[in-house]
Amino acid sequence: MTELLSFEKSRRSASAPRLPDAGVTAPEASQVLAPDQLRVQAPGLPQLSEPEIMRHYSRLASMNYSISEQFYPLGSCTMKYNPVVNELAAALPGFAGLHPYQEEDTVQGALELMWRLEQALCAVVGVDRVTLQPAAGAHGEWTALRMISAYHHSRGDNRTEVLVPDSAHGTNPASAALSGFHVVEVKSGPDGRISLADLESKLSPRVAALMLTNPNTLGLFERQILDIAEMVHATGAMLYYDGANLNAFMGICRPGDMGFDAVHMNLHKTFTTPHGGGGPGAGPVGVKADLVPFLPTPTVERTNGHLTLDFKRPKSIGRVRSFYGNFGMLVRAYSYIVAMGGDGLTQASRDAVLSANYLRKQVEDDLDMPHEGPCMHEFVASTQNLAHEGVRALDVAKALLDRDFYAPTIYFPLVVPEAIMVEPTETESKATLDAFAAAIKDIVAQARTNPQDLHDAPKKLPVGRLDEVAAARRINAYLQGQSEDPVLRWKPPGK
Amino acid sequence: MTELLSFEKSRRSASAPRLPDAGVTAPEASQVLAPDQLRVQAPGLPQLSEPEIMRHYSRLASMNYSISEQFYPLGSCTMKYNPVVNELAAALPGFAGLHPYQEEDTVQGALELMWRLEQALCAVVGVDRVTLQPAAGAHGEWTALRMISAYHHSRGDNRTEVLVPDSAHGTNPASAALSGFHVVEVKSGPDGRISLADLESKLSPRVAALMLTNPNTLGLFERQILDIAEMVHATGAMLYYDGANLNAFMGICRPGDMGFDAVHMNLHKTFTTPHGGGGPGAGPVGVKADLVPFLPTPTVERTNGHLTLDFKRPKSIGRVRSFYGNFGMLVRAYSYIVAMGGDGLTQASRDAVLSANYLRKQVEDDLDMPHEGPCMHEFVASTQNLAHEGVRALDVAKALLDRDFYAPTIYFPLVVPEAIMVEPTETESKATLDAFAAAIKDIVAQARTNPQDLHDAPKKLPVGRLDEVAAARRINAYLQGQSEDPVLRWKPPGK
Amino acid sequence: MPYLVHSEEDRASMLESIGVRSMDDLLVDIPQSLRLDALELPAGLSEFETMSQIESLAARNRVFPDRLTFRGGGVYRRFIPAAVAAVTSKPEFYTAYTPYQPEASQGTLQAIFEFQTLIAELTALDVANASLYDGATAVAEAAMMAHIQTGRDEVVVSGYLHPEYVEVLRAFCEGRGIKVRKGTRPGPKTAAVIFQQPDFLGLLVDARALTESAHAAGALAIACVDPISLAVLAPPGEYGADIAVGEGQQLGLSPSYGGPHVGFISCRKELVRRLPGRLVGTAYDTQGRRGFNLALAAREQHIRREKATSNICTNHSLCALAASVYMTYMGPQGLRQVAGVSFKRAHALAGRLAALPGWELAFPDRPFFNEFPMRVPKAPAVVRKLARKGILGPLEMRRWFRELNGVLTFTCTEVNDPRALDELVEALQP
Amino acid sequence: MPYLVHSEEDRASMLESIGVRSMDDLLVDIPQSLRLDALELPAGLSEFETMSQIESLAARNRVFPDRLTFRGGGVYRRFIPAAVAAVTSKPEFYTAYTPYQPEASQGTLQAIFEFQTLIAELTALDVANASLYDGATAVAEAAMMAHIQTGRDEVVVSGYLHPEYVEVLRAFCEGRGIKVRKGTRPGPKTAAVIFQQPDFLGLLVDARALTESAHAAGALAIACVDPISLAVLAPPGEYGADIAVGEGQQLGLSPSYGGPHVGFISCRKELVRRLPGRLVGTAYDTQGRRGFNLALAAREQHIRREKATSNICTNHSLCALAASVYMTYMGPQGLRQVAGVSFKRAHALAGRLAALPGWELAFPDRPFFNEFPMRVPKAPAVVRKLARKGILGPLEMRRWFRELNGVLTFTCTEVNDPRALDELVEALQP
Ligand SMILES: Cc1ncc(COP(=O)(O)O)c(C=O)c1O
Ligand SMILES: Cc1ncc(COP(=O)(O)O)c(C=O)c1O
Repeated sequence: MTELLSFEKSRRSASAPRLPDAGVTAPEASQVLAPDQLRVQAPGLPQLSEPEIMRHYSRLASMNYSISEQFYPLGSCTMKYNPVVNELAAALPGFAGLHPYQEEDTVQGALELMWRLEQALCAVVGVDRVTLQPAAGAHGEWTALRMISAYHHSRGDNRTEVLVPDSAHGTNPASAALSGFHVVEVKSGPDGRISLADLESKLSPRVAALMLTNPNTLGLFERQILDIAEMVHATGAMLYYDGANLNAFMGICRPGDMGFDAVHMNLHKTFTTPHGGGGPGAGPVGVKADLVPFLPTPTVERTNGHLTLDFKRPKSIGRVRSFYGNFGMLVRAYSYIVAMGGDGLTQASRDAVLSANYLRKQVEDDLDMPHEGPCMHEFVASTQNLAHEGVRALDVAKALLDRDFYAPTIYFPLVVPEAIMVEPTETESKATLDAFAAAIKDIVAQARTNPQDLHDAPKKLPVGRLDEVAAARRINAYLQGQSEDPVLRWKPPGK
Repeated sequence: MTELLSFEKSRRSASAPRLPDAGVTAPEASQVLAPDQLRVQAPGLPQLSEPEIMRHYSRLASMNYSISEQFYPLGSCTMKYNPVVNELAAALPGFAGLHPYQEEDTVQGALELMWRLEQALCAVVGVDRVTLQPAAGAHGEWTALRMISAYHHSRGDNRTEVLVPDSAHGTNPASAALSGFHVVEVKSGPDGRISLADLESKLSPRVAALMLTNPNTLGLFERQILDIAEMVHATGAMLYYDGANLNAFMGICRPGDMGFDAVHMNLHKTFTTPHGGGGPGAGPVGVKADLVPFLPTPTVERTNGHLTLDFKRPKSIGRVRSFYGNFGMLVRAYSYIVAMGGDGLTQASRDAVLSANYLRKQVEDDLDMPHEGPCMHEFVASTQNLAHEGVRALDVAKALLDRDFYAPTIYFPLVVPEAIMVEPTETESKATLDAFAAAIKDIVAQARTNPQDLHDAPKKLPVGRLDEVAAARRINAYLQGQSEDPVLRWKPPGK
Repeated sequence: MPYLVHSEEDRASMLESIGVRSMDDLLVDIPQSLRLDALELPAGLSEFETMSQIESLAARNRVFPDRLTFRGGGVYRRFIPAAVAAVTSKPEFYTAYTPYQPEASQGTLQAIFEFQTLIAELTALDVANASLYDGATAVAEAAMMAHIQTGRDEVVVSGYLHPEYVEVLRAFCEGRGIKVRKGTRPGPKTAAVIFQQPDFLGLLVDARALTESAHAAGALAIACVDPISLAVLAPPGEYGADIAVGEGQQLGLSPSYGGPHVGFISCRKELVRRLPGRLVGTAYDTQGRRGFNLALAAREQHIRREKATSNICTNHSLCALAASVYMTYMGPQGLRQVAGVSFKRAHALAGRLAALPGWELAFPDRPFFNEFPMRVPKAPAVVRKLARKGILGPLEMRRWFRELNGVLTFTCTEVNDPRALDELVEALQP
Repeated sequence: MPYLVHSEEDRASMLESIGVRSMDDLLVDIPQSLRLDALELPAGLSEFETMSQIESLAARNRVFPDRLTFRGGGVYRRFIPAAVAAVTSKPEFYTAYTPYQPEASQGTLQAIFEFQTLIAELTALDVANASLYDGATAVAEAAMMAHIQTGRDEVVVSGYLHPEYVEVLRAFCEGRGIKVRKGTRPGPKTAAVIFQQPDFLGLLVDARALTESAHAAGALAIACVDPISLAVLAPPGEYGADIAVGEGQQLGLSPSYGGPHVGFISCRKELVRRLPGRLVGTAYDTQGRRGFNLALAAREQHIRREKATSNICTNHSLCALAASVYMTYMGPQGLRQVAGVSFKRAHALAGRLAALPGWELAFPDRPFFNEFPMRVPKAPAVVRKLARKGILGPLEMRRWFRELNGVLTFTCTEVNDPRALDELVEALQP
């Protein structure tokens, strides 16, 4: 199955959609505005009929793997089942139809929902308050670092460095840099945990914060988290929790109790809001009391059952986005939490850990396991055992696609060569895990007998492996004026 | 891609869905009812979690071809685009939430919609009134024949035969028989139209009605329809219109004007209500004044803008189903008619005819065309030109599936050997028609060079050709007690 | 124009390819005298205006909240899991046709096969078909089966079968020349005894005795059943009925002013060849892969024409799909819970209503499931009074049965929470 | 429990396979002192109860009908074709992740590639990215681009840029140590001049002059634009702006109390390597088939870490998809019609409002598009009065700008039918 671009199907003479007429007497824009205010050339949008458009997007949709149809063991991404009822909740006219500048007395239900969600998230991660404003995890990281920065400044403490483990997700150093910090890397030890010695050596009064994921991106719990917290706090720095892996221990333990001062959560991971092929997500940030004054404005406040938005927060870092966050995603996450309850969330994390360990066990003889278990909600394997056959993590990933599975995260974290990072989540059945393990065994067997076949994978998909190097060259050529093909967009032929 | 049955995935220990508790004090059924009123063995429904269920059905869905993704040129079925807005209309709580026994003053909007739809359908087919009650085309046929029967009876005229052309759809004779009539077949002439001579010879005072499709199932307009009508009416019989092919001439001409006394319409064909993989549809029947007294009860009446249901119709044939018809489908059809308007419906039919003739032209050198054109909204070709290569209509159909097209209707109408009945509809683009024609050419070329490949088609689908003969044998064996496999349902192994 | 694809240029080039000058050249077979100038309907509207118009019609209806709906009579408000619409709104399901090409329709076919199995399990009979239009036509089709099977020309309707089902049964039987008789005693001409369990009033009948009396007379027993009740009540297969039919609206379909809903039918092995409509079975390809396909087509109109078991072609597949999702979501325990909650609440309510001054159970000796008849003073006023308080009250039986003047039937399901029962009872205080 | 899959038996057998006795054996790495007894949240609810609870929250909000909503300020009610939700509600789109495996993500990738092209066409610039969170962060990201490109540490905000965008810009700039200055005159330290067209009050600015002044100072010109207006107004590319950004909510997204919406950004070729976030480009497989893939990843956090152009990872892909469907549905003519109707109705309304006693256009000499500021007596009372009549009235500018006391901005779009304008004007009669 292939599908032309909408632009390629467009016909100039196609009729425009029926739309209402103005029905009032008033001049046209062209009669009122100065000519240089007016558009000269009409935008080259495609011209297609509704049946063609729907067919187009339906066919595109069928070219995707998604958790609706495939096991999607993408490590660090928590691709769990997205309950359909959440979608109905967010689409209720009483939510979807609200203008963000409506008067507060007309949006009490929305504010109540936000307030309750904040309470629930506080309970899950063990913090004092939560801002729901950030749009995604990275945005939350940066928001938290802005608060940490403001906190230190408010104490006249000018700290310039942020520590980030070498196993950290790329957004951590990027967020730190965007927040004006100098990034210092902390090494992992052979057990896959942060090296306390290295941490010790990097801590100093210049350090504003240590950013930590726990379980870390290897799926391993930082056993010495209490010691780490003590060391960090002792230098006056703060401890930041990258909550991408929160699915590992809801109801089992809490970042707040571990000593984290600020915590972001990915509602699009742990709390089942759909990932949408790349967002929208939501990245609320929870903080302990010390950081509360610095929360973005507005916060939601509740007095005698009446809800208000508090814009008067003199120490606030200000706004990190317009309005109040990705409200529609907040509704979905709230709906999930209500349905699961405390008992359900706890069992979800327990099952996530159980599934990861089970699957790890099923494939431990087939792939390298660079670190000892038990793991938490995900594990990182390596295909180095197949290096001899010339088979790489990429080959295994592509071979999985041909077997009707999405691929695990590969080549991340950077500390494991040929990494394969598998996160099964609690919403995949044992039968599915068994089928996946069987596919891995099959692929490993094939690596021994017919590695070329793996290099040729995938074969059953709309396209085979794409030549990224050639693509980069073509972009270069365009950017340097040596080619007319913009690569990054369509252009009518000969334009 | 394959998918186990829900029953095969079921696990006895899977937890039940959360549901509300009774919250009242009252006895259990088992405490109140006599033991022999109670179920002994729990029904063997599958036990699965919500994520498994959603995955299951999503995977099943992706095994279907459908007009949302494929050209679906299924002759006689009018598989045109189903507007998404129709679905929203039918789902409005103001419609979907209505109980059929609500008091009339609480359902004025629903009754108004039915009344307006009736008016619109009257205008399209040229009749005096329409009943919206029948659930599908066949149901409409039978309803109409019941009315025709009642009409003759009311005149003391006991007519026992219904004439049906040999090219007619199977539902026509079946409906006639179900209505108590003896079916007499009328032959088609060499031009694909009904043979007037044969008709003449079959007409008699025993004949209650002639059932006719126009354009007929060969896609050809019965040129002599006015003569036919005169002949039929002269014998006191009535003329019944099978409206499956109404998409050929909305706004161009009308069955009522041709002399038809009763007309069924398939809202799931001409009026874009989705076919649902086999319904629900809606098969309203329009009638001329003579038949109005016999309409099913209730009818919708409008006086001074107030709408009522009229149950007091002494000559009525009674009810043909519960309540008032497939109301949800009526909403969809009404929504389509409002959006299209008279101008739009007319253009739709013109485009349907244009597309059929265009596509016919594109493939006329590749397949046999047993009848001369022009055709109306569909055409019937034959693969007899490939008989020499041993290639049959079935092979061509299966080869089309491998080329990402659904297959045309095959082996119908029965009067054309190796029939391939193609109905492109007005909602397929010229580009799609061209691609389909190219596929036909490709298949015909392959028939000449490599017919075996066509016999092996389809190869790209979840299953290849299924052995129907063996399946029938297995059913026989079960029904005769020679096998435990019921074939027509799943049974736990060893049960 | 909405939903049309061709541009004027496309049209011109297509005409040219065909080799004609204008559309009229393609319409030559239509006698000139029949040609219309224009279709007399308003001009088309934009989607926005279309939807506004339809919304304004919807706004002219009054929708009662689920929890305050106590009216049944064949259509019930129940909790519908979000999963149901999420499945049935998949275009791959709802925009496909009847699965004539099995290789490209395995999704629909497997779903129907599962539906058949679910219904067979629920009714404890051997085989079920792919669906029928509704409960009423299902009763009628079952009668046709019995007529063909036994060669007899009479059906006996026993007790309070849904009055609309009776009407439809009469219409079908009239065509075939079958007599419909009300009564309890089948005779030598009787093809079938038809009864509803629970009956239209919500009361339980003695299904076992009725079945036995039918069999004693050489007739078939046709049970028209409430599918939810079968989680608790003895299913037709357990008391020996030959055919089970029913209305599936409660299995995940909205009331929708009466349709589309779905009829179901299942039967004993011996009657399978008499079944109306589609049947799906397993079949295998040359590689031995299991697939699903339409089966026993020799019963059907497209093969047998006037000798078919029924004229049905398009059935209610998508509604059957909804019912399958519903039943699969519920599972045996969930269905039992739904049935149990409905039963208990109905009985709790009945007790409280019977305590109202002048109110009493109309048939105090008859057990019921989740719908029950009360005999009350000033019945029409009761309904009006409740409507004023936002409650869709009970159904007046007088409309159909003169002998039931003053009798109202109330229904309870899992959507009528305890507080809703309180509100109902409060609203009825004198 | 809802959404959980394992049965107790499954759990036991999995533990056994792993070779441990209990879950606790898998949680050994967690210090005992950290282990919770229980999560302090209410117990879970059934779907039915969950939805009831959420519906009761929704019912505590007041939703004004589209046609009677005259409030804008960055979020607008517009006709959203049904096609939009029909596409975005496809699970194949909404339950996929960022397309890391291109072969199994061609649907998402091609859709993004089309979005990029649509935005580039609309803004008349060379390249657009895959989406950003919203209009506010898009402005801020553009400022970061200018800062990196020019090496300068100041941005100048000219005129009435949306006040919330300014706040977000400040927060971003503070991190990077960039100064945000309000004014019109860029200096030698100025990295960019940022302006909004039409501005927050709805008025047109002299985008051409602002762009030229930026360029004259060696700074970039960043235009924050209303995408619908670009069907009629000169697009950034036509007046020489370097970067266009904006909020895409009007392209098919519901207001949803402010989000999720979608930010867009496009730029001249020369700046492409500075773009934040995802970019999709064409690429070919060994058989020469065209496909789509993430491109120029060397700008991004997962490759460049602290040296990335931005920290963005998850963006607003599904909202971008909605916008693509919207723009594709509209096409150039449809978009022009929508823009034209909005323009005309706003001007008709402005004329009628200006005739009210004491009312006047706040800036009578400034042209506007479909949002406009009126200076009125007793502004707060106006809003309250309209609310009482079911109308979501204008926005009070005083909230953000002291100098605009008594100024209200009104918005008109194609959803405010002429009768709705009448109702508004009638409601305002003294
Ligand atoms: C460990 C980790 N941190 C941070 C992020 C960034 O989150 P987001 O993509 O929501 O910005 C991710 C997501 O991929 C992650 O896996
Ligand atoms: C010519 C013709 N007549 C009648 C019918 C029966 O219509 P339905 O399937 O709606 O019962 C059909 C549908 O296939 C048909 O094509």
